[in-house]
Amino acid sequence: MTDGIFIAIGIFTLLCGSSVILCKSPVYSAFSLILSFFGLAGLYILLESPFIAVIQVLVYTGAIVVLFVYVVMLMNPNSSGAYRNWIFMIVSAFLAWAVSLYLLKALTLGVAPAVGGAHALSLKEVATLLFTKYLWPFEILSIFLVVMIVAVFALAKQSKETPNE
Amino acid sequence: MSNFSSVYWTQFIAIALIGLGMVGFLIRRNAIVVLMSIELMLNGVNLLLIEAAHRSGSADGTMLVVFIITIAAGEVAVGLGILLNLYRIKHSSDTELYKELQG
Amino acid sequence: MENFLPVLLLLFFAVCLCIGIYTVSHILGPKNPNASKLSTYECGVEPEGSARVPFKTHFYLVAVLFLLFDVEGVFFIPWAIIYRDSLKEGTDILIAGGLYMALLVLALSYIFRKRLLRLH
Amino acid sequence: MDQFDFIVLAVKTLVILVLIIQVVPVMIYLERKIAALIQDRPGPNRVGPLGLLQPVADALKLLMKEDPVPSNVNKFLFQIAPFLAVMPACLSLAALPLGDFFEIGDRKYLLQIADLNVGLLYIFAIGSLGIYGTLFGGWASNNKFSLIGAMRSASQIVSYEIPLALGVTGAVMMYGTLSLREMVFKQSGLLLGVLPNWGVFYQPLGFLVFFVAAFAETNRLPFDLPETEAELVAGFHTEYGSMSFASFFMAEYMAMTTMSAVMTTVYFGGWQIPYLSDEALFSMIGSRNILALIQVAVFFTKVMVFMCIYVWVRWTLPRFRFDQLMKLSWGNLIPIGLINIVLTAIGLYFWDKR
Repeated sequence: MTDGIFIAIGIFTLLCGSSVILCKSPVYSAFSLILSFFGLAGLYILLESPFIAVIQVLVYTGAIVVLFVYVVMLMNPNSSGAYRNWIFMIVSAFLAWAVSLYLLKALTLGVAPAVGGAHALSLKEVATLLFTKYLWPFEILSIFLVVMIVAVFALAKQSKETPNE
Repeated sequence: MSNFSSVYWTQFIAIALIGLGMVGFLIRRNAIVVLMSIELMLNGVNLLLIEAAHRSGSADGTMLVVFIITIAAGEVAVGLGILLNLYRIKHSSDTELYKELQG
Repeated sequence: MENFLPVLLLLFFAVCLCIGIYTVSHILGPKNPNASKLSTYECGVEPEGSARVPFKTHFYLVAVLFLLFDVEGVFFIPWAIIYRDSLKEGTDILIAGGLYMALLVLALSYIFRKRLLRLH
Repeated sequence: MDQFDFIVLAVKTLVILVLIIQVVPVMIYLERKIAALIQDRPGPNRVGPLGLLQPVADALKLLMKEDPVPSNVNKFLFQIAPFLAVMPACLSLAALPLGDFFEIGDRKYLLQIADLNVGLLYIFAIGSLGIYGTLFGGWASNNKFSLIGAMRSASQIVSYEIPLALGVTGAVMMYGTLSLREMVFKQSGLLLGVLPNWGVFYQPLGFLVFFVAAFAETNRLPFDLPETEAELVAGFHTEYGSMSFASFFMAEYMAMTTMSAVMTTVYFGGWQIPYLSDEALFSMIGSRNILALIQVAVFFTKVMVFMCIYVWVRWTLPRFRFDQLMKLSWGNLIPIGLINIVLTAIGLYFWDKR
């Protein structure tokens, strides 16, 4: 039964993902991006990591795509020429196909057998690991976020100078 | 859940997402949709990591995904900031117009 | 994974609720659109100019700062979960949290000093 | 998870969803009655005895009215926006514990839809999706004023989510878990012999931050800026007709219910009666299912107390200006939330040391 749900959510995610890149107006592609992130959160739950599913919904769908929708709404883009000319389409389709094949081969080569046996990771295990083994990346990442805030302010200040707001 | 078919199915979905992101990145003219396709690719990678973490039972994959999500948040914040300044100068978000660096 | 099955059920019932509201409202509600109903409502005045608002950096800035601080806020939750347990082993969890908090306070004070958000 | 369990689960989910949806008409009635009480006028008493059928009359009126879709809006987003607001409000009920458990035959079933060990984070994640109803509603109705209303409302909701999370982090530190069910169990017993062992007595500051942020999260007065009658007509839902307008308000009331339920569960001991432990109550009554009913009743009385406080504050406090609103969140609530985390950390350090 869970395999059926798994495949259904997978197809749903792929459909929304393709409609992100195919929709002419960016608002509809932002909307389908939200739906595809929902599908991904469902997949993470099925892969027994609910913490990541909740973080994905909270940060990705609840903050990043909100920013996308803000910018799309404030910039009211004209969705005239949405796609590049057809040569780009052919080249990119071929490139994507080649890369996917390569990835699939690389991944299947390295299919490690289920070493530790798939056991559900409790929330406390994940949290303790974050603060014991991965403590320094965690602290460096918070420095990264402060740097991002400074960068955003620098960009916003620069936009204040340019005349036509 | 870690029987044979679901391992390949997750990897197929993840790689398809990365492929979709790449196609979107190359063929779209609107800069915002280009950024969205990059997010799609990042999520494909996240899915692969979670699937590996699930299969091998260790939480390292989960940690990497948490860090990727943080960096993606920072990247979008600055990326859209740059995009807005470009929009302010060019009054359009069409990537065809951003050509000054071509020399 | 088992305990997320009810969430799927709840999602199904919520979608049924929305579709129910939509169909009942469309069946029962009369449909006689006329020009005045279909134009956008501008307190009775003729709508002029495009409906799109000239760009405001303030709204964008609030959203960006929310994104960055939301991520920092979310990182507090795992720290909070294991704080009490790992306090027994020693105070390194306290130092890690303190460092993280210091950076967050640094970011907040930077926002106030920069005065870009209308916060003063 | 055999067939019978699945049926009980489905019926339980449906019953809890309908139970929480029933709070909306009750709240419509209560809101008018309390507003009338505050403004010293009788309030609705024409329709049915004591005006009790007033919400039913409202619902029927809204169902029968026409739902026009203006011409120059993009149809799809315009019609789906109200449901984007209702969906997160419904989904966030899943983690709320209404009671302990009830028994059918010899099998025990939890009195909540799902006992998630990421319960609280799940509620915040689904709660943060409420912005899309506002954003798409405002943008799709192609009207300058509703777009500005949507922008302001979204900025307000967005900038009050951070104090919401910081406020609760103090409580999570104390309980050491995210599952709401365990939080309620940890609040049983007595504190210093006289007070019930509730979270609010350990975390007064955290509760204050969460309480204020919960008001702003659901756009309730004094944070009612987006729907100010004066400047923005009706904010982002100006263009909406009958049922879609009602869906926005249903979503708002259900978000209010969820916020009140989280406040009762985290800070006021969920379904527990203050000085009466579950075992003492069970020994008095004997049957487990009646105890379950009592627990649900206690839970809903506490939620109703918070809802009445929402209405009471709405009709007494004046409205904030937009920059005062932002200053309150970024300038006051977030620093207080951080201070609360520091105090809790130090407090727990000494509390566990002795």
